[in-house]
Amino acid sequence: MPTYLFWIFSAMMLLGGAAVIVFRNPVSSALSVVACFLGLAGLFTGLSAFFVGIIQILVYTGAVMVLFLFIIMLLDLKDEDKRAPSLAPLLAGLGLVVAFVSQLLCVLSRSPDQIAPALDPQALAAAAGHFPAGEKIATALTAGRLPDVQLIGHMLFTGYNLPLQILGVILLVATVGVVVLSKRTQH
Amino acid sequence: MLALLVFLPLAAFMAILLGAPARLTAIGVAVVNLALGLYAACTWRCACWSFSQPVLEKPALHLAFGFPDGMSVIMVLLTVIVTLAAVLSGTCPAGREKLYFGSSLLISGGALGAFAATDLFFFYAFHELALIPTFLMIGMLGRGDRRAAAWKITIYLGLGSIILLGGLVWLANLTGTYDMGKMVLGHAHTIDPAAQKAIAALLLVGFGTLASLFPFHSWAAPAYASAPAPVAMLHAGVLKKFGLYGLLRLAIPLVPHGLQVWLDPLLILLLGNVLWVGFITISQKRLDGMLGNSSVMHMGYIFLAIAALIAFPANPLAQPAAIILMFAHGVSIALLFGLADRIERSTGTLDLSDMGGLANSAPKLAFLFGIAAMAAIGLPGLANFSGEILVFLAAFWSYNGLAGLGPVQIACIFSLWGVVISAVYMLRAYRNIFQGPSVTTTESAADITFAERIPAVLLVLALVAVGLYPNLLLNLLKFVP
Amino acid sequence: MNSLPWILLFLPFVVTVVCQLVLRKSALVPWVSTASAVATFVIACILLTPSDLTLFDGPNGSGIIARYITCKPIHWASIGNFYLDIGIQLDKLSTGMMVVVTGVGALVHVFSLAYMEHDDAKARYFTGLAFFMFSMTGIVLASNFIMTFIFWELVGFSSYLLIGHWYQKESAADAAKKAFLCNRVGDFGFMIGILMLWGITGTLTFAEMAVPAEVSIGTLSAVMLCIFCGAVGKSAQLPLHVWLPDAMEGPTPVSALIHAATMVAAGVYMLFRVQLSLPLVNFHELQASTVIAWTGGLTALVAALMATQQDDIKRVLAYSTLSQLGYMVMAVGFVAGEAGMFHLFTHAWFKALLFLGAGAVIHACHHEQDIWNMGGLLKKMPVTGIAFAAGCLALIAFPGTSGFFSKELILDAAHESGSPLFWVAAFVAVLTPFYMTRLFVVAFLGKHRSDSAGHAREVGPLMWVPLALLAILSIFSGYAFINQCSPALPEHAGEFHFNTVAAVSLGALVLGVLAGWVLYAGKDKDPVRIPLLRNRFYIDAFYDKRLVRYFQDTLAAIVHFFDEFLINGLLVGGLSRTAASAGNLLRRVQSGSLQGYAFALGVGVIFVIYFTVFQ
Amino acid sequence: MASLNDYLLVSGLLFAIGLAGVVLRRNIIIVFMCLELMLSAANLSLVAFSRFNTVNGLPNYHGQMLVFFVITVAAAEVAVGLAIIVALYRARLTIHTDDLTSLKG
Repeated sequence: MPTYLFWIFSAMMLLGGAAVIVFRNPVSSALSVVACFLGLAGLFTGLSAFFVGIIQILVYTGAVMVLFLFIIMLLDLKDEDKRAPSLAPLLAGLGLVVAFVSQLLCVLSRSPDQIAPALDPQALAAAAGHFPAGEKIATALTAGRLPDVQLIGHMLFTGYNLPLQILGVILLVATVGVVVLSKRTQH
Repeated sequence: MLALLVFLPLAAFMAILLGAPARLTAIGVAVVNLALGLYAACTWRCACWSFSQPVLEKPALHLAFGFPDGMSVIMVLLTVIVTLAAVLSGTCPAGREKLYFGSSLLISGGALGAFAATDLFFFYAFHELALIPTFLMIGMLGRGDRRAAAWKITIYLGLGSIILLGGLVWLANLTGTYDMGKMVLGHAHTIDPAAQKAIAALLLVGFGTLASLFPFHSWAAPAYASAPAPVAMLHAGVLKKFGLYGLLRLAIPLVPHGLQVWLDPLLILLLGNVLWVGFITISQKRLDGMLGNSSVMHMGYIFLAIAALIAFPANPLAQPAAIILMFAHGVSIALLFGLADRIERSTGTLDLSDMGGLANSAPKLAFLFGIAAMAAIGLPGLANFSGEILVFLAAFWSYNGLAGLGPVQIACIFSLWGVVISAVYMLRAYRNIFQGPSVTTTESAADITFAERIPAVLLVLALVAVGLYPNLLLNLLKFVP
Repeated sequence: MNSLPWILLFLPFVVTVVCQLVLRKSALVPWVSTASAVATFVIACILLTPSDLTLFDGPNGSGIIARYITCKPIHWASIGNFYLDIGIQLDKLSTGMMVVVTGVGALVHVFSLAYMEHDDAKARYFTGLAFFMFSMTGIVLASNFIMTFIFWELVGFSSYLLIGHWYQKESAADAAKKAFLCNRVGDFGFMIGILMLWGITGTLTFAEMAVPAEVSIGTLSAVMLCIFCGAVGKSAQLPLHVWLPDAMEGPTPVSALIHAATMVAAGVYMLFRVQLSLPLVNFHELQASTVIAWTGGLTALVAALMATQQDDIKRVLAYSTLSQLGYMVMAVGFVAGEAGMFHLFTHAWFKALLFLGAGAVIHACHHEQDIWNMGGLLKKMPVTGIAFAAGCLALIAFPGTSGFFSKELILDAAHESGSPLFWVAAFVAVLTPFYMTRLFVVAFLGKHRSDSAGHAREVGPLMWVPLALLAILSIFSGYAFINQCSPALPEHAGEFHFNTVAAVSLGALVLGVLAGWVLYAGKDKDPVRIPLLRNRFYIDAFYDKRLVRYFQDTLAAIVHFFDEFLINGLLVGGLSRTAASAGNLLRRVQSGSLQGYAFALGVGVIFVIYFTVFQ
Repeated sequence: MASLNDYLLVSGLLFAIGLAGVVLRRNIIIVFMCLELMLSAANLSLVAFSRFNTVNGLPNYHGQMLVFFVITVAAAEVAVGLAIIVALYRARLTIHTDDLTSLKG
């Protein structure tokens, strides 16, 4: 991905994030989050993580943020009324962020930088040997394409079977929990 | 058999929680336990009175019960007698039967377990088990300032237990075993003096707090004053003896030299119990507060016996004296608390100045309370006297008239004044409640009914039997397996 | 025959138990109790001449208890080789005392049958009497100190029961309590004495006591004083005498039995028993003896002074009892216990007579007790009056009566010791006839001064027969033959020699009677009023107001305050307050504010990063 | 082509923004959104590492596995969290954290 695209997506993401906390209206904040996540999905794509980028958009921007908006509508939230902004928490929060960012910069300035290894057709074709020949993955790799979705599926259903099952149970429990929680109590 | 004795109340507790009829179950189990206890007193040398079940391999914990000597038998006997009396007396607030009777059984089961356990861990754990329902009952069903009383007893006993735990863990570490029998047999003289001194201090403070040794006593009176009758009976009568039992069972055989270091402070503290708390008892305006303090005061005599045993290890009188007095005090204070509860139900008050002439309307109650009060005063023919006289004799065991009086004898002389003090407050209470002309609270007070008399008579019988013939208990102490 | 002493001891106990648990309020109780008292009297008389019992020679002791038998004891409590026994020691002292106890007891029982006839709670009364008989028998027969102490406490308890018989009356209830507490105070010292003596002699059994030579005189003196404390309580000597006059709140026969003839004499009996059992060369050397003698003498004096100004017939007699007990204690202090016991013996009969006579009078006058409301009773109640007069004569030591012989011996002992106490005793001998003359003249002679006295009639035979019997004994029990029953007999008992002492005592008698007659004959109200004596030297008031209220109650209040403040407030409260304030501080951290927690979390993260990455 | 540190910097900044939002905002829904931002920032780091540390010439898919799980769990968490917020709002009629201090000791 060209560097300028990286910076564009990054800027979109960071500005979206900043907008979340700046806007007073929750709906605006939610839409800012959507913008932020779109930028993030761009960054994912730039990192050749196409599947993750897609589900970032589908799940987060599509499902989660719609859920947020739905709840905001449901609760019929208005603009946050202007409370007297207390200075101390503001300063403390900002101080925290500044401390964190300075630590981050410090760490990054010390750690050796790294350039992304190439994912050109030759390298991919070389990797095809690790997969059963004739199957989709090997074929695609030999052809010089990155079969991102197939690789993730392969990994998920070979190395992460049990966690996947558990994840299913977690989702089920969450579903039941949400139903129970949102049921009005009778009294 | 012994496991049955201990687990029956606990099983009954579970059954009550699961919906068994609370009062009937509790009474039934208490009766069975009383029978078992009496049977145990006759036959405890047979093998059926021991039980051992390994629980953990490392450290080697056994859920083990047994009667290593007559002392446990007597304490178990005390527990079963008081338990039956406790579940029979007192009235349960409507709708709280499960809590009320279940807790009583749990306390009883815990006390039985603690007195019969031969494994250090369960010795401690069962006592703690019995404390939980005590707190609950005081906090939930008590009267007066029950919250504060429950908090106070919880914090005090919790703190005492933790200090005690420190001492016990130290002991277990030094001896390398949790089996109390092995501990005493194998390590009676192997603990080095410095460690003995520290352990003795921990045990004295820990067990002392549990047995309301001055100045760790101020939990007792408010707790007993606000506790429901069965809890006051069971705790003051039985559970409090655990501290003394522990001192006799563990501290004296294992850290005798350490205890000797603390002899003089102990003597001063027990005089605090007898005299200081005695004066406090005199100044009480209410019967429940008076009884609560008097139970603290009488602990002083038992500590005197323990001090006599510490000072003269060869003293044959001290241990039996302490045990008889523990039994006697347990029964008599339970009787007093049970009857005090009955008085409150008759008159609606426990304030001494609000009553008078109750004997006119309730002569049977007056008779029973009179016996209980006289027992507490130490009238011969009732069990407390048997214990007290032995305690005093034990304290003078080493005196021969050639040397002057030793510290134990001087403490004994001072604590003899306690006999006067207890007569003062008991007679004052009896005078104010029962004698003189009737007043509004007592005019139409109902006398104690036949059913209500049963627990009182049971306790009176125990008092009279031991009072008339203390050898009944002393003979149990003769056998050394 | 060996079981006879046990029957003597346990018959009243069985009767008590049966009465209390089986008969309850049945009309049989008085009769069962009386029958048991009479039966014990018979047994006591049989035991007096134990011809078919082997008398062992005692290892120690002189004369009186040189020959004794002990019954095989019951081990009441046994620990190893240590036994606390219930045993019986039969010797001249105990058998003689038993005759007094059971004799007076039986007569009082009979008298009570009539006196308490209309009482609602007479079952309780007679049960109490039976229990008292049991306890008193126990003291007398005791073979060891613990047994003495056990029954010592039990008589105190039965006395408590009987004084408080009419517990509905505030004064009776208070008097019972006071009696018990005074006795308890005495027992405090008594117990110390027993314990120390046990330590010194190594035994509790009277017959086996031996004092090691190394024990210092001072220690022994202290022991004797401690034991004497018990006698001070039970025999109501100064300063614990206050309970006895108040004990007159009990029914009058009880006063006769317990608070005149037997129980209060137990202190003297016990002291004498100890003196005999301890093989000490010379009790004169002990300072304790002097203290005992002076206590007795002063009690005799103070009580006699107080008796001169009492209006209640029973109180006069009560103070007179105190005074006579003082005589006996003084005799023991002069190591003339035989004289003391002899006086105890004669005094028991005539004081029981006086009290029962007073009881008959009170009964006849519808519970009128003030002598100034009586008068002229001799004509209305001739038998009672004459019997009472006989008792008076014995008490004032009229020559020829039993009291004369026994009192003379005590005065002899006092004279021999050369102590100034002799003159104190002589002065008491003036006071005694004075107040008794006052009592008799005011109550029995002259005209009746109230309706209740005017309607008085002679009492029935159940009452006057015991009076008559006692009157005979009062006059003649000093003479040989009857005086053989006395627990202890001095050498010249029943004989009369004219010497200084006799002259002094006769002079005192004449002086006292004359003074009494002149002052009180024909008077309608008391011509002499001495508030100090009337108010009993303010001793009771001092105890009540100062000692009990200020000292004890204030002390109790102070201690209570300190307990609340120091232990509850500072120690415990301080701990709990420290914990609470620490908790309060920490509570601020728990602000409940979400952002606060998040901020704290963030700070924590910053620190974690700092320490993991930058260190 | 951006380097690893660039990605990490961006990810860190996003995290910081999220943190600032959590600490500063009082609307609990916004706080919740900011939490999602922070999760996403972590995801970005994970994917970046996955891409920059190749295995056999391919990106390290273990890292993306983690991202996959995070996203899924986050979805469940959002569902439950929002349900709790709704319940909370019903009970207290506010979602302003200053008013929700029942846990104050």
